[in-house]
Amino acid sequence: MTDITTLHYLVVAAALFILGVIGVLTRRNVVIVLMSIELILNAVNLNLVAFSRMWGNLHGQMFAIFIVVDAAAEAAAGLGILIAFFRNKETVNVDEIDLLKW
Amino acid sequence: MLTSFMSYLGSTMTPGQAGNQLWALIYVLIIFAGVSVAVICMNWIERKALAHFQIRLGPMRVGPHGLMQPFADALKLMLKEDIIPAEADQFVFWVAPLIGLLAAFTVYTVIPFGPSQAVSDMNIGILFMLGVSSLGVLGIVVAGWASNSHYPLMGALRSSAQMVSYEVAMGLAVVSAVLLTSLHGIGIYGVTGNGDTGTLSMIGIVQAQQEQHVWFIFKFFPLGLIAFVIFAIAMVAEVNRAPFDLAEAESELTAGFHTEYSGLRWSLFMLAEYAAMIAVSSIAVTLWLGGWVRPFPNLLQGTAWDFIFSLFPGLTFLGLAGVALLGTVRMPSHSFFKIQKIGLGVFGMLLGSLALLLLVIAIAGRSADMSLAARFNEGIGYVYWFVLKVAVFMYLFIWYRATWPRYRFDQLMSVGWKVLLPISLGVLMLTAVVGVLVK
Amino acid sequence: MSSPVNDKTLPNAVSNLDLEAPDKPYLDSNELIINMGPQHPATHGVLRVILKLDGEKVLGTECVIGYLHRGVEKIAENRTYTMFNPYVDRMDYCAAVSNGLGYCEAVEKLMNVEAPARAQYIRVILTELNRIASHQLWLGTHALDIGAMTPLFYTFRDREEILKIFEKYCGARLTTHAFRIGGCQYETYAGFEKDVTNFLTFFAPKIDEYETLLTTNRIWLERTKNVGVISAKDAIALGVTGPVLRASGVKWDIRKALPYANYSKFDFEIPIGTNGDTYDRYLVRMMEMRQSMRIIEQAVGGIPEGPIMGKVPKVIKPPVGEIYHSIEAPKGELGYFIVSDGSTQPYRVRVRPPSFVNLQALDIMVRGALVADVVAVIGTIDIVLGEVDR
Amino acid sequence: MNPAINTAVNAGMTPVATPFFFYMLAGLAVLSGLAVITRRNAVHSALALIVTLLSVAGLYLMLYAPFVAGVQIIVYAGGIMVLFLFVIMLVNIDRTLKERSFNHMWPIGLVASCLLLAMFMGAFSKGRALFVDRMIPLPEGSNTQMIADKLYGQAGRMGEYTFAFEIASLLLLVAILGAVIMTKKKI
Repeated sequence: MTDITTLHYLVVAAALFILGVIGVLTRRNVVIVLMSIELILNAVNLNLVAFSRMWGNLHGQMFAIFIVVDAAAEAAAGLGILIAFFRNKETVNVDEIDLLKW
Repeated sequence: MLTSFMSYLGSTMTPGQAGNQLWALIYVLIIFAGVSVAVICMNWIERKALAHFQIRLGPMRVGPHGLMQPFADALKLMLKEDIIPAEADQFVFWVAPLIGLLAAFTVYTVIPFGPSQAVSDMNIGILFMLGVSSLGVLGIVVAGWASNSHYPLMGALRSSAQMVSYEVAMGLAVVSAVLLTSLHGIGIYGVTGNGDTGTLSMIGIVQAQQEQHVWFIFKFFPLGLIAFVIFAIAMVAEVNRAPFDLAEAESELTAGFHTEYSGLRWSLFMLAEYAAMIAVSSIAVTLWLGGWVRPFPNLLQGTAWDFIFSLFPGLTFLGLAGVALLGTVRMPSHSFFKIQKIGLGVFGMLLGSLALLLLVIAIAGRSADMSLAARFNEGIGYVYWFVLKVAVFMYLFIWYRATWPRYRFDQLMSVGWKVLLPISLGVLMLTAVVGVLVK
Repeated sequence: MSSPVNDKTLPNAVSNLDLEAPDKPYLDSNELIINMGPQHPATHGVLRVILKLDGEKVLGTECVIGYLHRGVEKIAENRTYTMFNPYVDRMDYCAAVSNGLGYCEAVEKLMNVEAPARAQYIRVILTELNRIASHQLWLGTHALDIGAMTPLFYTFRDREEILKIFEKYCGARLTTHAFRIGGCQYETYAGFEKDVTNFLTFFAPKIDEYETLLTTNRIWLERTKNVGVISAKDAIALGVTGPVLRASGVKWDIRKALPYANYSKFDFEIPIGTNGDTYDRYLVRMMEMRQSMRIIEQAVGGIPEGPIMGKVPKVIKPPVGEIYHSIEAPKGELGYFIVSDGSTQPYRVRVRPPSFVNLQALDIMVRGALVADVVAVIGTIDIVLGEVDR
Repeated sequence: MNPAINTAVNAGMTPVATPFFFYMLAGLAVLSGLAVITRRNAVHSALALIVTLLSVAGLYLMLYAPFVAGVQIIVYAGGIMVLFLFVIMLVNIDRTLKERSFNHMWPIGLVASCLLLAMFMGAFSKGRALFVDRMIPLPEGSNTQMIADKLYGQAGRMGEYTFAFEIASLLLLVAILGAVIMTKKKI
């Protein structure tokens, strides 16, 4: 086997990113959509950490940490919205979140 | 392979640091076996001690004084039918106990039983421990959900809410201990070392205590003590033990998250619970009670004191052997007790010979040179003091269980959020302020 | 809150739950319906409580009883008065002596005979001992429900001493059948008084021991204070009696109010609570144990000489008529309504069991509380399913 | 950063079987990522996501970023995923289990994603020169300390990211308040 280069990590990250995008675009369940967003964020993080290693400085890792913080905030707020929504409409399907379409 | 086996023998680093996979594997196996034995012992001791708290005898039938009871139980649990409810989520139901078990055992890779008696010394040791031990709750949550039944589901929800609320206070208490490591830079990593960097490494934390000549529990009295108490409370909640055993409250939720489990799978939950208990106690010991450091390392210095303290392991086992042999003598002289008497005698003899071995090592290794015996002796000392401190916590777990009623869910939350969290925040700030002032 | 559990097959009984509809659909508008029991560690037997939960909050309860129904009242119609006597022990098996006392006194009242003074004294001693035993059993199991394991074993250790006295007196420990219509089954054994006095000196420090474990225990206080509160008005309206009523501040004790079996001769107090919460009920029962000890102390010192059986015919045939007689059992008012048609068998026996009536208060006590409070309240009501179902 | 120091620090840590672990972790991450978006049952998705997160944490460790790995485990796997599981159990999934799990637009979404993937792959193959084929070893042993320097600064000076750190804490505060207000039944 060859050595693992930055590109290897980038490919993995790209795959995760695409999976996340597919999840966001196609799934109906909001919870899974939120989880797909986590996938996307993770892909970004992986890229950042790989670049951090490539350039030999810590900025990538710092960004990764901030993105984790952001993901925590996003999950809390997103799930809060989801619960508030579920309480009113009794559904977790994205398709049925269409009040603004009137 | 032999070379890698031999090359480590003279090393003063952990196998992980030395990059020696063979010895890392050996340590992992030793720790796995050791923890399993500890869980077995804990099982017996808990039943016996709890029984004596409650004026009962506890297990008495299987082996002398029920010594073989844990093995009998294990055998029974293994032979029991493994029931998976028809409506349960088969795969998740199957995998849930393993999550808890894996989380509980993974933690042990960074627990320092001595300066080199750990699988690896991670730079993020304490972070890793907290993170991985908090994964254990996933097993509980998922088990409760997969059982497809109301009581387990409620147990799972309780457990997750409980974990989330206690993790915060626990983390802040840990941070205030980590803060203390930065006071006199220990500089073992030396890279950024301008003297005021702390460390997250478990070994580094103990070394910081060694270097500052104080266990962190007594540092900035009473700040260290308060942080320790917060951690000691939060860790009980973290491992779901009484009085925080809401997730498996048997009088409310029958058995909580493991209501539907039986046989081997149930015993895996128990194994994980006890392993997690030992793991969190190890964190407490490492952070506040000086880890492997023997008591009064600075007050009672010198080779003579070293020698005296190195006798402790042997003397402990000698004491245990004495108790066992006393039990043999006190056993009624009826033919019914003959086998039990012989068994207890043999057990006592085993303990006694172990004690003699330890004493011989202690005497042989008293010289300060780096002979194998001396190094061995040193290692035994480290592990002994570490295990002894952990054992105190294990006893406390039993004591709590015998003494206190169970908290109610909302009270548990209010204790976590309204009492422990503000106090731990305050302690953290005060520790920082005092630390800056001292500097 | 939901689970993959199929909620469609609800028990029929739930439809009777009269729950105020939430003003709007909540997150957990699909409430969780939980069957607590009949096989559950904290329902003291085979009580089945259907809980309607919003998360952990109790929206309503419904008790389903009858799993231990043995038709005691119907059996009575096919047994002679004497033959039925042992059956009453099987109702509240934790306080068998009290049950027997109530039944015997009711029949005696119907027949217009009275037990001799010596028998009365023995009855009082045994009944009060049994009250202590019943309260001990309550305390142990109640504490266990709340999660304190240890008191159970302490109370059972001390209850054993009482059961030993029973065993020595009548040969049985639990279902004693100690009394007969018109007096007592047996004369006291030699050393009975000494045993009882010994028990009193033995037991006095033990109550303190229980109290050290619980009374000021922080978690115990948190778990019991303001839990399962029932006001005096509600308690009276629901017909609640016994310690549950007294903890709400109503000074109603049949031993004082409608004295029977010589109780008027003894000096004792009725402990009452103020808040009507679980903690007050706990305190009231603890104080009652002490008061029972006081009664026993007075009684055992003054057992008069004389016969133990009154003048009752060999075949008991009460005159035509009906009678209601109630006593203060450990759990509350235990009443017997007996209709006699003049034959050797009662025409109808109706028992007013305290547990059954007190159980009605469960719903009012736990509404809005949490699941953990339900077990605490079931424990504090002190029910015995043998008595609830009969 | 002085490479000499780095090599000295990492001297004892010779990575073992790097390609093996990389392919294992990467495969695990991608496969479980696939499971996240395909499983009908949200709890299964969440479990798969946990596996992904843990494998990504392993990849971070391989990239000599132990602190990020630790944060990943403690915040993501320990915190966020418990929250996710909690919410999944809270909301009713009985109904969603029986319904379609993909929306009407799924072919379009799939095509768009494939296009995105193609774009990525194109960028990777064309821009090979852009990604320097090198790995500068960062000192693993003092990773945490160095990140702390960046976050908090040292010797009284503000760190590079101190301000961002404060902003992040504000963001978290806002998120907490938002979540509390959102989920409270009566305010």
